[in-house]
Amino acid sequence: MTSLPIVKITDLDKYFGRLHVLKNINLEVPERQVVCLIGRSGSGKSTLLRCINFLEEPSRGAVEVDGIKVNTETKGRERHQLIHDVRLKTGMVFQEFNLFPHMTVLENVIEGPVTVKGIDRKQAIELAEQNLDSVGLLFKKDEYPLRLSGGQKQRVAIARALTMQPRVMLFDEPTSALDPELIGEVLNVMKKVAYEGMTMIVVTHEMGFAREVADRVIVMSEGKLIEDGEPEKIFNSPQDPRTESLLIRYKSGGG
Amino acid sequence: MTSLPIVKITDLDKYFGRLHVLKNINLEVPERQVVCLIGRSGSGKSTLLRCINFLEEPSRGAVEVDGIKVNTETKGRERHQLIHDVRLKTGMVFQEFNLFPHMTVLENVIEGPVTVKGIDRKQAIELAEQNLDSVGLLFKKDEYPLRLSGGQKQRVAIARALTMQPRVMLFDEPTSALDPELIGEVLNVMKKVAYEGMTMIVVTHEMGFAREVADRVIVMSEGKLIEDGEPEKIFNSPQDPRTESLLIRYKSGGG
Amino acid sequence: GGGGGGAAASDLLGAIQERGYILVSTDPNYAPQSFLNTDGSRPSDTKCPSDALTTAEMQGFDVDVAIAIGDSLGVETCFATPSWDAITAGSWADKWDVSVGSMTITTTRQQVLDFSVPYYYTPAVMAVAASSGIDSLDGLAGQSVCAGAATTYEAWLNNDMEGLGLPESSIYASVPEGVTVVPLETDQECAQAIAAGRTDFVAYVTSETVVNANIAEGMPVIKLDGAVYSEDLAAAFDKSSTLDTASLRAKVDELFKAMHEDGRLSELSLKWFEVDLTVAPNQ
Amino acid sequence: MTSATQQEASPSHAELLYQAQLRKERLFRAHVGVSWVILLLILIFLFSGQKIQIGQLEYQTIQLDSEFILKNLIFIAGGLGQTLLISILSISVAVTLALLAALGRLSNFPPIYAISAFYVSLIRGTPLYLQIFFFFLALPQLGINLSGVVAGVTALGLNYGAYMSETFRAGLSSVGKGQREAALALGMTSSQTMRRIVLPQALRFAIPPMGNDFISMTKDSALVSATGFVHELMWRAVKVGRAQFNNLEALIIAAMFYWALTLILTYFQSKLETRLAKGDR
Amino acid sequence: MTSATQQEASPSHAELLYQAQLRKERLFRAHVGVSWVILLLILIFLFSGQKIQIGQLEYQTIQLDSEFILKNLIFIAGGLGQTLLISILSISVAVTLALLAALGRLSNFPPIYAISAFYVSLIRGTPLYLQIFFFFLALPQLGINLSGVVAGVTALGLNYGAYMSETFRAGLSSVGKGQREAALALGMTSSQTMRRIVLPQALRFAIPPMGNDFISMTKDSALVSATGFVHELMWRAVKVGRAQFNNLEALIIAAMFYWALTLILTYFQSKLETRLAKGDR
Ligand SMILES: Nc1ncnc2c1ncn2[C@@H]1O[C@H](COP(=O)(O)OP(=O)(O)OP(=O)(O)O)[C@@H](O)[C@H]1O
Ligand SMILES: Nc1ncnc2c1ncn2[C@@H]1O[C@H](COP(=O)(O)OP(=O)(O)OP(=O)(O)O)[C@@H](O)[C@H]1O
Ligand SMILES: [Mg+2]
Ligand SMILES: [Mg+2]
Repeated sequence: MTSLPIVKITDLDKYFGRLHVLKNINLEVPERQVVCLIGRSGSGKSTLLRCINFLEEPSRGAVEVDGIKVNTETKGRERHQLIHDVRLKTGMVFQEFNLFPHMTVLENVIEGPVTVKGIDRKQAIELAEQNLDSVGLLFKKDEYPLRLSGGQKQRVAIARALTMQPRVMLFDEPTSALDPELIGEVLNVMKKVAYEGMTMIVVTHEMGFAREVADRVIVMSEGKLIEDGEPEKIFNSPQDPRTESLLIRYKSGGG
Repeated sequence: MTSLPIVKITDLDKYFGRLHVLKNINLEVPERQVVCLIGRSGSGKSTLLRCINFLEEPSRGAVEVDGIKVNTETKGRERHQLIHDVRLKTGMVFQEFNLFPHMTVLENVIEGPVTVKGIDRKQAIELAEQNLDSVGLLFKKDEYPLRLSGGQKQRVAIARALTMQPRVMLFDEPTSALDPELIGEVLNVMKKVAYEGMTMIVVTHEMGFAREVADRVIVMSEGKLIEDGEPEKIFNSPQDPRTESLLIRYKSGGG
Repeated sequence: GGGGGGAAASDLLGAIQERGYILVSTDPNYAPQSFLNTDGSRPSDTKCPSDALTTAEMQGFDVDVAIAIGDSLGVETCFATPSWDAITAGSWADKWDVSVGSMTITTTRQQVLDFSVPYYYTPAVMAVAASSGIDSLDGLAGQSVCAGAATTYEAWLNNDMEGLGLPESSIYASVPEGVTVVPLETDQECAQAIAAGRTDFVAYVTSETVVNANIAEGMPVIKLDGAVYSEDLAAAFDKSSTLDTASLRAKVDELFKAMHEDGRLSELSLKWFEVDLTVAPNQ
Repeated sequence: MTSATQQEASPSHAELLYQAQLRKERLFRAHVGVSWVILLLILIFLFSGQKIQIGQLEYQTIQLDSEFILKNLIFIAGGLGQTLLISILSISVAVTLALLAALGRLSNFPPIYAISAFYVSLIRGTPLYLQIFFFFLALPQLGINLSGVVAGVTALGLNYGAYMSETFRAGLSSVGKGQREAALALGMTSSQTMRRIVLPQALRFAIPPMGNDFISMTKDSALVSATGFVHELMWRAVKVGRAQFNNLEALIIAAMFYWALTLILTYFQSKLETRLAKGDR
Repeated sequence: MTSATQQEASPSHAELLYQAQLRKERLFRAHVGVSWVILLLILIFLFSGQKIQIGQLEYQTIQLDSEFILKNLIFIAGGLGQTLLISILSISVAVTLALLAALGRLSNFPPIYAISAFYVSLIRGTPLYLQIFFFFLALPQLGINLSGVVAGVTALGLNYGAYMSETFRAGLSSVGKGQREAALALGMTSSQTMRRIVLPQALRFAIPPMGNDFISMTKDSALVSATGFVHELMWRAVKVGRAQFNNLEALIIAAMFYWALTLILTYFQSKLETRLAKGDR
């Protein structure tokens, strides 16, 4: 690993009630790396991702994003502020898009810059239009999300996250709620983002994408990182029998 | 075509406002046939399917299911009654599952037999349990839909439709809201239903399923049926250039 | 519900005698004229409709007068308690037979109601907050004065002689200059507002009996000497009744005259008011 | 397959079908309009004092004193301003309190939660009349002497605030978790998330019950006149009605103004509903 | 990667964290309970008649006449039955009408649609007081002579029905199209779909505003006593309060009963909410 880690997770544990969902996770992601996170349903992929921007509170351990470190000892106002800073450094794209239905596409995209960063509205619109253009949806800017196809919604969600100019993008199965036909357009946008040098952590079932774009694939199982390496290595010579069975499933399951 | 047509669509047109969505459709499906309907987004696949059980009112033309014929001339009470009869002959599985969230899995499945057919509750439960068992979800019968995975939801939806003992099953992209990992389980259930001799019309992007299970593939484009034939024929030597480009898309898009 | 109806007779008196009870409306907002007897319970052998009150559940001067009416007709007396508005508006739809509720005879009310002869007379007086230091009507010039909304007291304060509807001879004083009128729901609220320490107004006008009761209750008010006017209070009948009320009115008039004469009314007045209010003031 | 006997429908056919559809919608609206007019006429007839004969039976409809109505219309209308003023003031107080109470119910700081819940329970639990009475006649005993209007508006605002907070609570719970998370992930503070994302969506479901509250507030504002210094619509109607023994006529005059207010409010409500539903249909 | 310095947490550690979580929840509930008690004590203190001295200022809290309260408690309580009876009758009428009106608004038969809309508009547009007055004293002019209770219940039911129908309408529109379609596809008639699928889900959103209506109905039932033959809680309180110059005490007695009713209704409401939310969380 060549450059400084931009995301660093240390000794992270997460419980839901009695359920131990993440078990002593340690992970460093250097800048500009594209990491794909794979694993069975329920293995804790989403929870790990959501711990990075504190949509879930880790039960124990530290998360550091671009030098901002939050651990179990950080409390009160300071914690609040640091979590806010971490969220500014990270952009997230959800499986269910979560566009704001009461705002047009453009309003969705400028909402963050204007409300959170206090950027001038005009400037925000410029920035937003650039990003909408780069996901190929500038012509839909005045539509309401309801009128978009799933693929279009997801591309807007990506543009919305990008317009906040985050250091790291987190994707949680961004294509799995889409018709296969529409998956391609979203993956293409993600590729573009990756090639422009964004650090990305992507939970995905898209093996083609992982193979082609990822610098690194991490396999999760029952709350632990069981395998970690270059895509070719993981796909061609998995070390763990669980990885093997996972890959077989993907091959038979997908269309 | 060897046996009597169980679904027969004649000169069907459908408009949404000024938009001509289905253009003079003629189609016969014989009993026990499994038909896959493919086509680009917006080509009218869902609308055609929904015209068969009158979730959409055809603007013109006739639909006949198992001898019950409804056309533009059928009006008033008679039409009402006939549509009801048609719906009893057809079972539908939606992309978004549409399970009833306020009922448990078992309640979802017996709702139709008990409320619509007036079957004795005990008998309905027996029937429901058989069908839940055959989709592998008997152990979830007392859960609420919210607690199920997408694949499980869809299998319950299939069990719900089957428990009404329809003559024809209509599937509208039953796997496209699912994680690839979960698609397999639903396709397996659908295969099982097909092999038991059910007449099925399936809108799907799952080419593997079409190839393996379908007796016939129909390609739609801009509201018309542009190609119709055995899967091998359609996939290997498509006649229409639009079919060709559609198949290329599927190959590149899917995982 | 309701009273009348039932009988096929077209005469109210006949109907009352046939059904065996008379249904009297009264407003139990005022002690000692008419208020609830919270200790009384409904007798088991009563003829009163289930939603009407019986003589055991009500008490007061008006109540005793009403009972006397029932007794003289040889029927049981029962009470309905509609809002004062519903009584004074007329058009009772035969839901009760007569009002015995210290109603002042006014010319406007006479448009919709028929009145008996008066059964007693009360002077209207001005009560002032003890803390105000005011001791005469003139001292109230430019002040705010309270009265029950839509009462004769409010009409007098507003110099609305038509609304007041009393003969010149019963009016003894005119309103002080520049008075602001504050109408509250009932005159009871006027007294209570002063007792609660509100300073929106310094005085209120109402009947002497009410002021006496207020003072007896220990409210910090004093009564100004001299009545401002006098009211003739009578029983009332609905002009729009579908049954003929003439014979009942005649009976009630006859009874009141007899009770004035034989001192029964004076006795009741002394019992409830501790003064005799049954003599017309200008007599 | 039966052979396709018919070519694709000509564009004019599509147009015809579309026009037929539009015609149908226009017809529906027209029929509804006509039905309304008929209902209104029936209502007016009911109060016309007309005699009608059905077979043997003779009916007399309700007779109103039109002279009284004409004479007092203007006087009663004079209360409209006060009614509006009190309603607007009270509803502003109510909406503010309702919002605070609804948010308080989401708080995880126990005293805030308890105060919100206590407020809603106590105020919904006791009659508005007592509350007005309390502010007007009991608070002075504590040395707090509010004027009639202030006491009335405070009581009305507190009262409606408690009821409305329940409506808000239902609205807030109708907004999915994903919306909050998306906003937080963008770096919004919880108050920004509430203000910009959750509330506007919660309003969608809260609008019809809130419309109810606004509309009934216009009528409950009459209770404030019990404090003696407010002469709004109802007070004036009752006053002239009592004085001239035309309660029904007077109330009907007031009712006409209230109805007009309601129609205006309903109009804005449905505008707002459509607007908030924009992203929804 | 930093080397894993720590082995997987021991099971007892998971248990500890879980217990801590549970403790936190229990603590929250306890704190809320304590806060409630404190607020209640403050309320009681406010009416205790105690003198308090803060620096120079001397305050006297509100003094209640406890003798009056004891003497009249039972009498006022005697109105509870009537209050309950009228509330229950009226709410039944209201819910029925509300449902019909809300469904009418979905009808595509113009007269039905128009009647529903007209009903809601007219009734919401005019004061409840007029409506009761109308049913009791004006209808007899048309030969329809209703008893006090019947007139009152009819008016109250009509009135609340109109308001509630708006709440239902909002609830109905919150149920997705997919639910209706799934039911129709199963062969359900539209009335079965409504009854079995749409209504139960619509109720989820309608429950809190409906709770509001139930609760305020218990108080508005007092208006029926204006007709003269109904002696419920509020009527009794006002009459003994006025006659004996203890309005505040009398109203507070009534308020305590209303509050108790409200607490009971709220309890059932939250039970119902939890039940209807079963499939939802
Ligand atoms: N809010 C929650 N409360 C309780 N348990 C939860 C919660 N969220 C997730 N879990 C549980 O935590 C475990 C990990 O869930 P997570 O969503 O992280 O898995 P995942 O790997 O993302 O799975 P999938 O591929 O299905 O999205 C699962 O067992 C899940 O049931
Ligand atoms: N309710 C509606 N109102 C107006 N237009 C509609 C409606 N439903 C569908 N359409 C339009 O009809 C056309 C056909 O839609 P349909 O849903 O049948 O396509 P589809 O082949 O199922 O597409 P997809 O693969 O995206 O589901 C599209 O142009 C769509 O926009
Ligand atoms: Mg996940
Ligand atoms: Mg479709």
